[in-house]
Formats: sequence, C-alpha cells, structure tokens
Amino acid sequence: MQELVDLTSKLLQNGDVNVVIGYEEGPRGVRPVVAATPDDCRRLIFDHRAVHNLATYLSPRRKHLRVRGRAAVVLKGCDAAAVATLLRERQLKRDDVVLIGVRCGGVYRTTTAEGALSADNVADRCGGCALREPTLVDHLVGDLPPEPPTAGQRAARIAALEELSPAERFDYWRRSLADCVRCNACRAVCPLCVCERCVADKTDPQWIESSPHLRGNFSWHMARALHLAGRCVDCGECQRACPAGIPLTVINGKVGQVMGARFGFRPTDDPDAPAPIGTFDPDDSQEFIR
Amino acid sequence: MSEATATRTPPAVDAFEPKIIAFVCNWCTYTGADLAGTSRLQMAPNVRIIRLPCTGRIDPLFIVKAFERGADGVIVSGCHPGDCHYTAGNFHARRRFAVAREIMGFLGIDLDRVTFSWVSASEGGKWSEVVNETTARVRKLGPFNTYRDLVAGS
Amino acid sequence: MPPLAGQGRCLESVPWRGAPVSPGETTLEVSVSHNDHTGSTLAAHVRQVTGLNPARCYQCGKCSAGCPMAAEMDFRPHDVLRLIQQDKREQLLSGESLWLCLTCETCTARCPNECDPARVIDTLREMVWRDNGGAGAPRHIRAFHKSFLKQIRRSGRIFEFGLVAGYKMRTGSLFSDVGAVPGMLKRGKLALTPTRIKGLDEIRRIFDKCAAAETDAEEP
Amino acid sequence: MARIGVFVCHCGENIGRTVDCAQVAEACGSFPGVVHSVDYKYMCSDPGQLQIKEAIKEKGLTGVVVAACSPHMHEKTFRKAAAAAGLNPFLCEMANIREHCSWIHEDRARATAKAIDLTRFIVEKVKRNQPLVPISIPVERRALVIGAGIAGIQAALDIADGGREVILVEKEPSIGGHMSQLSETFPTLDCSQCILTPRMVEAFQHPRIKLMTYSEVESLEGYIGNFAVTIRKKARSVDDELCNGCGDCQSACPVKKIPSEFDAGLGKRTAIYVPFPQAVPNIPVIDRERCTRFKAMRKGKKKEVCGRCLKACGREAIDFAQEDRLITEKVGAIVFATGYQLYSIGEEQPREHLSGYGEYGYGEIPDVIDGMQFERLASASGPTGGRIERPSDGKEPETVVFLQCVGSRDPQKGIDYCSKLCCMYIAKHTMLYRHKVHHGRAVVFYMDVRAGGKGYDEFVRRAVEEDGAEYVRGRVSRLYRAGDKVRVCGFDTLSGEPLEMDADMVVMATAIQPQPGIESLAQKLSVSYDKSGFINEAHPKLKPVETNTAGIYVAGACQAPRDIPDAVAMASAAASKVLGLFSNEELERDPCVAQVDETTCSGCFHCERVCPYGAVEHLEVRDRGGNLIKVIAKVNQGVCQGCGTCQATCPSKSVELLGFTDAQIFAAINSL
Amino acid sequence: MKLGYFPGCSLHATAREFDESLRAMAPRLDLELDEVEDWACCGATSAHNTNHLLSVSLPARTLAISEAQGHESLLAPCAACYSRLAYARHALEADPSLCDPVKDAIGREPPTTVQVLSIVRLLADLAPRIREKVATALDGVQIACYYGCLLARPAELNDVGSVEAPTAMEDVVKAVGATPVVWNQRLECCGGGFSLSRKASVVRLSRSIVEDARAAGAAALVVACPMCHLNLDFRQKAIARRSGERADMPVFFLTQLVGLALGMSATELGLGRHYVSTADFVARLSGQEGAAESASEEIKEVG
Repeated sequence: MQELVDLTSKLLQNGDVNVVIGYEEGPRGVRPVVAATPDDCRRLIFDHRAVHNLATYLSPRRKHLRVRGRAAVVLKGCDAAAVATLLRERQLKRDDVVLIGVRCGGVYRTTTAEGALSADNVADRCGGCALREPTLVDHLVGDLPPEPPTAGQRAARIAALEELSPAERFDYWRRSLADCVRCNACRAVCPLCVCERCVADKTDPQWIESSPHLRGNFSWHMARALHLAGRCVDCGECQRACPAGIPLTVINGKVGQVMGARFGFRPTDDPDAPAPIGTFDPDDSQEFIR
Repeated sequence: MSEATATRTPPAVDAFEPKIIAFVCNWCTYTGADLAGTSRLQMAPNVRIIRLPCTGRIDPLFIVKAFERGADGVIVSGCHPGDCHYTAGNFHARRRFAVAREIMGFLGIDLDRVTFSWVSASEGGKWSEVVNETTARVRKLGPFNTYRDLVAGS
Repeated sequence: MPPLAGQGRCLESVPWRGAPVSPGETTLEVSVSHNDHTGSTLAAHVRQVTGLNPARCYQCGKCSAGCPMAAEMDFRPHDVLRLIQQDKREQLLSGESLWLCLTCETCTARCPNECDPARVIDTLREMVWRDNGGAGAPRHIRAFHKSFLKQIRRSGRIFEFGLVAGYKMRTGSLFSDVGAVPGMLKRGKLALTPTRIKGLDEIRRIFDKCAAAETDAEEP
Repeated sequence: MARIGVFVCHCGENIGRTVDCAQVAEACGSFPGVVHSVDYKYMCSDPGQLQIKEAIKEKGLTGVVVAACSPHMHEKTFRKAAAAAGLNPFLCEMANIREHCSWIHEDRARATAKAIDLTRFIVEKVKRNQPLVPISIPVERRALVIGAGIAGIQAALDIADGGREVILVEKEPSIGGHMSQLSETFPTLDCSQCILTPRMVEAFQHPRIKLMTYSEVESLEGYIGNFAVTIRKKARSVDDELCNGCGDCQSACPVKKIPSEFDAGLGKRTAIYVPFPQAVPNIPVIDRERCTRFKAMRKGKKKEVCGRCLKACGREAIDFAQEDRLITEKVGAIVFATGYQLYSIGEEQPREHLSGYGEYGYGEIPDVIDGMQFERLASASGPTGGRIERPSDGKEPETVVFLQCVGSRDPQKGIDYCSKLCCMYIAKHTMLYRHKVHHGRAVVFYMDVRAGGKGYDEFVRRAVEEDGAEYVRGRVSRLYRAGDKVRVCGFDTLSGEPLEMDADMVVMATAIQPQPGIESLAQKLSVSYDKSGFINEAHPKLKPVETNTAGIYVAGACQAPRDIPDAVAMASAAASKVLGLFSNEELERDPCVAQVDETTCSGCFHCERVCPYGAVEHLEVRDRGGNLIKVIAKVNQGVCQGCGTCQATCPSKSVELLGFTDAQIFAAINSL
Repeated sequence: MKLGYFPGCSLHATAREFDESLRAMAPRLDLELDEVEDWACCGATSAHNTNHLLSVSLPARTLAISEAQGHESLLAPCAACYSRLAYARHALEADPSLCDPVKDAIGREPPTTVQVLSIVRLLADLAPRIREKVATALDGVQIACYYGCLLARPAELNDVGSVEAPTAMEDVVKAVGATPVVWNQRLECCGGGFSLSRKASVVRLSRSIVEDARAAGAAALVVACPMCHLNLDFRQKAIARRSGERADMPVFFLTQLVGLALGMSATELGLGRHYVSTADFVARLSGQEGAAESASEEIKEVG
C-alpha cells in the first residue's frame, strides 16, 4: 500500500515520530513490525490478514516500546476503539502518538487465510462494523473497500449455549476451561489489560486462586470478562493467543451482547463517549432485582 | 410463611440445609433486617449476613468467592434506586450486577442460586420474604458442591 | 470540582433523597397506584381500554367551561368524569348528553390533568353502541351514525345523497332540508349514483373483524 | 498474634430464650485467636461493660467482639468502653445475634448454630481490623449566602449576628428580592417595603456581612468546612467606590423606555439605572444590552457615542471599560437561597418541557396581567402610585377577575405541584382592590382554597365576608377580547352552570418556579434537585434545611414554594445549622474512608468516575529527578464518605476502604 | 414534489370545489398529486363515536395502500379526514397493542412510515413559493382564518403550530398579500358532524363564528374543512333567519384563496358552487367594474 509507505516514510523523515508500528509480510502470513527508518517502511502492508490489534503496543505496560520514543501506529477501526479506551482511561496521551487509520473491509480470523473474504473465514467482529473509517486518527489512508460479510458461527454458538440447561452449560465450560494453564497469554496480548498489578496476581487477600485448577480458572475468566465489560473492542487477540484453544471470544461476544442490549453500548473510537460501566441511568432496567 | 412453620419442627438429621450468604448494605437492607427482627418476623435460619456500607462496595467476585467457599446461595441486597445513602452507589452496583449475573449464568452457574433485591429500612417484611424464598429455591436446587469441588475435579 | 456521578443532578422520579428512613417510617412512593383498574367498574373499564385514569379528574370544570355543547347537555364533560368516579352507570349511559359531544377536543386540549374527556366520552359511546346500539342517543344522531356506517359498509365511501336519503328514512323527517336538494344538485354537490370501491370485500372484512354492529341483515 | 475477646450477651431473655449463649461463648472460645470468651446477662449494662474493659486490660486483647444486638443499637457504646480500656475503638465490633437471629428464629439448636456462625464472621473480620483514628478537618468559619432576597438576608443577618463573617451574593444590582416588589403582605396587610427596607440596610451596614451585588457564583471546590468559591462580580460600569448615588446619570440617560424589571414591565427605566429608589446599594448599573454606547461598540463603531451619563456624573464614577472580575473566597458553609420566579404564561417557556397558556392570551390582551404585575399596580411605589389602573388605557377597572392555579396543579402544562402562596395573595389582591375601588367587583375563579397557616383562613374569609370578593369554583377555559373588555369563559362547578362574564382586567396567579439557571448552579455546588428544579432537602421531615452535600444548606423558595414567614423560618434554621457547624474549630469524621495503594494504581480513574462525592484527586508521582512517572488516584479523606464504590470498581484492587477491606470481608467469607 | 392524495368522500360531493381548486392549483406550485388507489371513507365521526377499532382500521387500510404506492407523505385536504388518518397513524405508533387487531382487520401490514399532511401545513410550507408566484396580490384584504377543531386539536395531531395559537393558515394568507384579522372564534367548533342531525346546534355555533369574523372586519372567511364550509356557507341562510340580518360573508377554501392570488379563474376554482356569493369579493380584487361584472357572470354561469 503505497499511500501508507509514503506517509510513514514522511513521518519518520520529518522527525514527527521515532518509530512506526505496522504490519509486514512474515513467515506465517502478516505480522506486526516496528519500523524505525523510511527504508523499513517500504515493507509495510495492509490487507485482510492484518488481524492483530496494534493498539496493544501503546499499552503503558509495553515499557520497552515506550522508550523508543514517539510512535505512529497503523489502526483498523476496532483497533482505534481500543486506543480510544486507553485515552479514556488516561493510559495514553493523545499527543504522544500519531494514529494512522486504515479504511477497512474486514479481516480474516487468522493471519494466514487466503482468498476472498467469506462468512467462513471473516473475523467475528467484522460483519456490520460501524468503525470501518476510524475518526479518532490523524491520518486516514486507503479507499473504502466493500463491506465485509458477516460470520454467523459465534452468534450461533452463543445461542446454542444459551439453549442448554445451566448444568449442561457448566459442563461445557468445565471441559473448555480444564485446558487453561494460566499462562496469561490472553492477558498479555490484550490491549486493554492495563493494570500495573493484575487482580489475579494479588495475594493479600487472594482474589483468584493462582494455581491452574478449574476453580481458579473459572474465577479468572469471570474476572477477565467482568473487567472487560463495556471496554472490550472484540479484537479477538486473546483467543488467538490462547495456546489451549479456549473459546474466549464466545465469552467476549456474550458480554458484548449484554452491554449492547442493556446499555446500548457498542465499541466506539470516541474517547469522550462515556463507558457503560462507571456511569448509569437512573432508569436502567432492573428486571432481575426483586 | 411456609418457611416459618418448617422451622418449628426440627429437620431430619440428614436433610439438606442450604448455606446462604447475604451481602447487604448498612443503611437500607441491614436496617430492614433489623426491623424484621424488631417485628419478630420468623424466617429461615439459613442466611448469614455480611454487612457492607453500600451495594456499591460489592464486587461481583464476592459472590464467586462465596461459592468457592461452599455457599449454596447468595443474596445481594441494598437500597432502592434513589434511596442510596451515598446517592448513587446502588446505581453503579446495579449495572455491575446486571453484567456479572449474565456472565455467571452463561458460564453455567444456576442463577436461581443468586437473589438480588432492594430492601429498604422499612421493609422488614420484604426481607423475610427474600430470605424465605431464596432458601426454599436453593433447597430445591440442592447443594452447590459442583463449584466448590471444581478444584478437585481438575 | 470534577463532574459528579450522583449529585448535582436532577433526580427525576425521586422526590427526595438522602439518609435512609428509620425503621417504621415509610418511604415516599410516587408512582404506585392502588386504584383498582382490573375490576368491573366504569372507571376500570375506561382505564383498561384507554389507559386513562378517571380518578385524575379533580373537577375543576375547565372542560365544561370551554365546551361548545355544554349549554345543551345534562351532563357536561366534568360531570361525565364525576359520574364515572361514582360508578353511576345507568345514569350516565342512558342519557343523551354523551351523544351531544362533537369531539372538538377543546376539553382535552385544556384539561390540566391529562384526563382526555373526549376520548373518555368516545369510549363510553362505544360501550353503549356495542351494548344496545346507542339506545339513549337522540334519535336523529343515532340514525345518522347508522346510515353513515351502513353506507361505508355498502359502498366503501359516503354517497351523500344516499346518506341523506337513508337518514331521512330512519328519522322520518323527510321534508326538513328537502328544499336544499335542488340547490345542492345545481351546484354539483350531490352525486345521484353511489361510487362503489373495488375492495368492498376488504371493507366488509374490516367491519366484521371490528365486530361493528352494522350488518346488512340488520335492516332491509 | 491476634488476641480476641468474645462477649456473648443474653439481652435478658431476648437472646437467651432462643440462643444458647453459653454454648456460643464456648464454641467461640475454641476459634483460633480467641483468648477470652464469656457470656453475660446484659453486656451493655455497667457491669457488662466493666467485664469488657477488665478483659482488655487483663488479657491484653487486640480485638473485641460483642455478640449482642444490632450495631446500629450499641456499637458506639461498646467502642467507647473499649476505648476507655485503651483499645482502639475500631478494633471492637458487634455480631448481631438478636435482630438477625434470636428474634427471628424459634428452633434453639439452629438459632444457636447460626449465632456461632455470625460471631465467627465477625471474629475473623476483627482479626484483620486496623486501629483507625478519626479524621479531623479544620473549619473555615465564614459562610456564603447565595441570593439576597428575604431568605438570604435573614440567613446572613443571623449568621453575622452569631459572630461569623458572611459573604452575601446577589445576582441583581440590588438586594431585596421579590419581597421588595410586593405591595402589602398577608395576612396582616402591612407594607412589604416598610418591613423589608430596614433589614436590607442592616445587612448593608453589618460589619460582618460582605455584600456582593450584581455577582454570581462561578464555581465551587472543596468540601464541608473548606469550600473555595469563585464569584463573578459582573461589570457594573460604575465605580462603586466613587459613586454617591445622586442619580444625575439616570436623569441624563436618553434611553428611557426600557420596561422595568422591578415594575414587572409596567413601568419604564433608563439604560443606566438603579432598580428602585430604595435599592441597596444605591449604585446604578449600566444595562449594556440596551445602552446606546455599548450597542454602538458592539456594532464595531470606533466613535464613542452618547456618554451623557459620563458627562453628568460629577464624581467620574462611570467606567465603560470595567470588566467582570473573578474573586475567590474561602468559606466553611453555604446557604442556598436563590428564590423563585413566576411561571411565564405566554407561549415561550424558560423550561422546554413546559407549554404556555395560549388560551389566556397573555401578551396579546394587555389587560391580562400576572400577580406580580398586580402587586406593582397596588404598590404605593409602583408605576401608578398605587392607583389601580388597567394597562391598556389607564382606566380604573370596575370588574377584576382573578384566576388561581394558572400553571400550578397542571401536569399537562408540566407543573404538578400546588404553588401554595397563590390562594393567599389572590385573597389579598381582592382586598387591596376593593379597598381602593369600592364599587368594583372582584371575582376569583379557584379550584380549592388552601389557607393553612396562622390567621390565613380567617384572612380569606374576611376577603369574602367583609370585602365582598366573589369566589367561583371552576377553572376558566378561555379569555378573549370583547370590545375593550376581556371575555371570561368559565364554569361554576358548584351551581353546575357555564359562567361567561366580561372583565375590565384579569389577574392570573401563575405558578411559582425556581429561578432560571438553578440547575446549573446546583450542578456547580453538587446538590441535587427535583424535576421542577427545586433543591432537594436531605430529608423531607428530619433534615428540611440541609442538602445532601454536607455543609450546604437551603432556605426559602428555591426548595419549594414558600411564603415570607416560611422563608424566614427556613433561613433562621439554616443559619443556626451553620452556626452549629462553626461552633467547632475542627470537624471529626468517621475514618472509614478509602485509601489508594500508590504502588499498584494504574491511574485509570474508574474510581473517579463512580465517586459520588468527587473525592478522588489526581496525584503526580515523580522520580527523584522530578520527572513525572505516572498520575494516580488519591482519595481526599475529608470528602470521602466511605461508600466503597471505588473499591469495587477498581480492576486491580488498589483501593481499600478502611474498616471494610477486602481482607476483612474475605476472612468472613472464608470462615463459612 | 410528488404527494399521495386522499380526497375523501366530501371532496367528491359537497366540497367538490375544494378538490377542483386543489387539483387546478397543484401544477402551478409544482405539486404532483397521486391519488390513493381504491381509497375508502375514513369512517369520520360515526366510526370513532361507536367503534374505536373500526375508526383506526378504516384509515389504516387507506394508509397501508398509500405506503404500498410508495408515498412518503399523504395529503388529506379535508380536515376531518386528516384528523382520522393522522389519528390512526398516531394510535398505531403510540399503542403497539393495536397493531395486531388492525392487521387482522385490514389483512395488510399496518402503516408505519407514511406522513399524513394537512393542506394548511402543506401550503404554509410552500408559502415562499406561493409568494413568488402571486399574480393578483390580495393586498390589504381582511381575512378571518378559521381553523375549527380538527386542525388544531388534539395536540398530538396538530401540524399547524401551537394548539391555542396556531399560525400556519395566517402564514398562507399573508403569503398571498392579504391581512389576517385578529378575532376570537377561530378555534371554536362550528357544530361539525351535526349539520344534518342537529341543525339548531350548528346554527347556534356557526352564527357566533360568522358574527365574530364580521365584527373583526373580515371580508371573507377561509377554511380547510368541508364540514366547516357546509356549516358556515350553506347554513348562513339559516343563521340570517335566526339573527334577522344577512352577513353575506363569503367562505373560501384555503386552496381557492391561494388560487385567486395565483390568477386562476372563478370557474377553475369552483367558486360558483358556493351558497354565499363570492362575486363581490372577487370583483373587488381585480378592482375593475368590468371585471366585477364578468366575474359575477362567470360565477353565475357555473351556478
């Protein structure tokens, strides 16, 4: 994508930024890259395989990246929504980064998929995306591609799970979570897990049992879902990073549905939009309260 | 009031008696429960109250923690919307509970084990109903060892 | 001071707030109504059909003060509401006052308490019409409605000559206004043959489904 | 190691009847960390308390658990006893085995088991309790009173007479409020200005009252005892030091046809003006919207036009270049007394959800006026010198119709409530009118007459019986012009007949509403208000002059429609609250407040978003070189009220609510 | 601008001139009227006085057809029809529980999009265009704008300005150069549907309207409702009999008044169909004696 290459080269040349975080061709499809010279920028690409949420690299926990100075970062709409959340939660100063938005026609589930986007290979979040042209950004590149197809598998899976009895659902998750080894990859990759010290690491008192047994796993994934409620932009990085193949985006998707249905929440790249948790409406529905 | 009559006759030794933890706010529900006492409203003896300043103080993970420790049911109760001693704690809590409840349900915790209620300082009667209904419901569901024993299952 | 979540706000449905009441004291309830609206009283009927609560009327009389027909009525709009409140069914439903309402909606527009007398009166008329075909209504008005609805059922539209003729038949006042007919005809204001719409079966279906009393069988 | 003492109370038979107290004491004695466990008939009695004190001393207890009644009943008692024995009072807690156990159960075995459980919860909690020290906050013993109508003046005078300084802020050029506009007052018919003016002068001259007229509250920071208020002193365009109030500028001003606000639009004023002759302070202000010179300046004209006031002033007090000034003052308490306005009857409404009364033709028909306009007509200082003249042609009206409840009790137009004063002032109007126009008819259309108050009903009866006011029960549907008269279409619901009549003038008792802009002021002060804009009191019965922000009090008609005696009573009540607060140099606060762990806080400020009190501040953490490392949350313990919502919200659990820490609660849960 | 058009029964009979003048005027204001196919009577007073469901279902069928024809807006010049159609739309929106029974009755999807438009609203919106195209300005002619009940009330259906002080009709009258008089009775009821069944009431109510307009100095009344027209025009003779004095107050449909200003002929506007002669009024407009005669000729011819 020449426009992207030109823009980022110029940013580096002019000294506007010290590094550019973007995508390049890698051995297994597309991968993130930190470009430090205009030369590096020539490798920058963007296509349906640009699955990663590069907002992760703006998290304050990535101290090794922060020391490299002012960064420009390539963002899809969903990634921009994550940046907006970082801004809203004061984890990032707007002036410290240059945001390059890409008009987006959807991405695959994996970095290595090929062929036209279809309902079978498109990422769950892409269908009906309202952020295909991010507004938060400093620069917006590319032409607006056609709308992505909608993947229905996840919604179907959520619906199917909801059909089950509580005991059957419990059983399903018991089997799924049994594989969790608490490697914390989901936490490490999440652009919005920004705590200095995760609640799961707190010892006195201990909130979440830390050894990888099922009871601790349940607590951990419940806490994770709770802490991401109203913040998660559904980038799906957690599931992609999970070595145990736990269907984390199914949980995220369910939480997203709840936030949407109850509080009209959709991920947005407006950092001034109020977050649904931390605000309230006196008339919030309370059908579950006696 | 079937619960009250039930308590008069000692239960069979091996009958299941659920353990229920109630997280309540100091200003409304705790005081409402006090009023139930002053009014001598008989109710099931299965509920153990933990007093907190406000429902706003209640992290949903408290509920999970209670299940981990072998509670069979949980009650969460505070001031009616608009009556919060701290103005808005219960409004924030309501949003948090709404989400947490659905997540718990989605992960397979039977939501009949958790009761959310608003009980004001003047609703001693309502408090006894909440206690009795929750106890009856949880008794029907049986013990919730499933959760406590997860640690053994893995 | 940063914007606060709870204070410095308008608390809509809450009349007051702050410290909790001490035991034994009741909280102020604002939205709960203990008025029966499921029973068989007139008030319950009106409430069930329209969602309006006749108990809201505090008899200020503003409706009747503006009513163009008040001078000719035995029960003025505010009397109607009062009789509903007292559940005086017979007295209210048998009188002709209900039928004198022109539905000009002046009462409704000016009612301070959202009682909507016009809608209430329509509801009562419908009740009477359904129960006994509008017995109690002044003969001419009753005849007019019957002819009018019959016309619609037959033709789908109003054919005024036929309407007038039908109405005159019913009232027997064949010769009042009869002098107007030539003038009307001269001015092209009366068509002599009815226009029937194509979808007459649809119109009949509507009448049947709405359980409207005007069936063909009713009159020759 | 913890050394906990458990004291189980029988409460006579109250607990002992259903709970085996000895068994509870015995069971508790075996809990880890419990070194002393006893039961006793009445723990709250002197000998009971003595047992606790002695045990603390003898056994070296580090915590005390009293298993007895509700902590709401006796927590203070036992904490005091603990403190007397040298134990930090916050290390003493109660297990509620009476209200929550013995009184609600009959099965002795199960009640006893439950009592043991409840006591165990508290024992586990107390093991993790920390000694806490009550927080003391210094009190700035000066008060701010917002609004200088009769309520504000009264509150200011009471506080000042009580020996404390007061800043009295008024947005209009003069103090006095609506009361200064009134002709006479019910139920005594004494002249309003005659009783008010001395009060205004007293406030002006009081050594401890600092008067700030033509000023508004811009912003507020801080908390009870320690507010910092910023006041905007609007540009008067007249130097108040130099002006001697001679009035030459007013005489010189060529713009003379501006409807006077003080005369409710019935009289005229100039562009530089003193609102009324008795104004305090007697210093004019230039109405920059209307002044020729300012108009020309706004249009960008370079040349200085007019300036006649400047030339007329012998003291060179006119200052066209004056600008608004912002002044910050420190105060410890605030009285909110901004008063009311009348519902505007026309189509245009200051509050968007309200609709006007097109059917009454206000603004279209000149002889339809509101109650305040009638006050000005009847006032000896008014535009007609107290003669009742109708606005259209100056004729003395021979029939005056009064309409009550215009805007009040009218949910359809947006106001549900009763405005409370109208019944009384309409009765007063009929009397004033009949006293001046002996042959005139005064007809009142009303719905109910609400005259609850000392001498009030007698007053209304007098209007009817002695002064011949004719009362007709019914609302009026429409007013319209009939020649030079006003046709009134009403209905007499008592006789059951329509009633149409022609009036020479119609007076409408329009609803009482809070001042426009009260919502934004309330937001600045973070006090809550109802949907009509009236300020909410903290409790409708028991805290009628407190708002739910500590240190801010409310008086007069900004809280609900209030007549003069009510407003004055509230003002004095608020003043006494303020003086009570100021009787201490320091405030003591419950130390159960939130505390942030600086090492783990990530500065996401979720806590700040949910805090109902604005207690969360930003703390910059710097390294030794002064470089900013991070910005984290810090709880202002003077403001925090201890709800703990921040703690539940904090994702990394970096906030702790002292007295209810996670460790304490988990300990209780874990002991299940 | 293309609009759905619902003439209603009266415009095919007693108020033919309303229909004629509207159709004749439409092209001059670039309006294209697309009549709703096979429309039926709105049910009028008789339906809503006796059967609420019927009173919603009859108009709902017409509205549903109109939507199917692709109309975004539907013009209902008759104020009574406007009121019933607009009410049906409003009721279906405000009370979702009505949707099922109505759907069952009309055998179609109940309407959800079409906007019902009154002639007064339409012409008020077109006022700038009318002002541009005025051929014979009615300068200084005093007109009493009569709204009656159905255009202004109830508030939910009002599209002519506020309930107590609407201005839309005055805006149109001003656009053609005439002067709306200030008078009292413009929102009072004329007796409406009682024209046939309770003539005495109609005469009583209409009389006070005509007399008030006259007292205010109006040269003519303007209406937008066939019932009002019938009561004020046709019944003026009976009013005169009652009061002993002839008012001779011409009563125009708003479309006719606009048509006159646009330079259309009396024939085109159906002025000859009136009971109270409009000849003098029209003659004074053109300000020529000859014109007065020819106007009156033309009007007679039609009559």
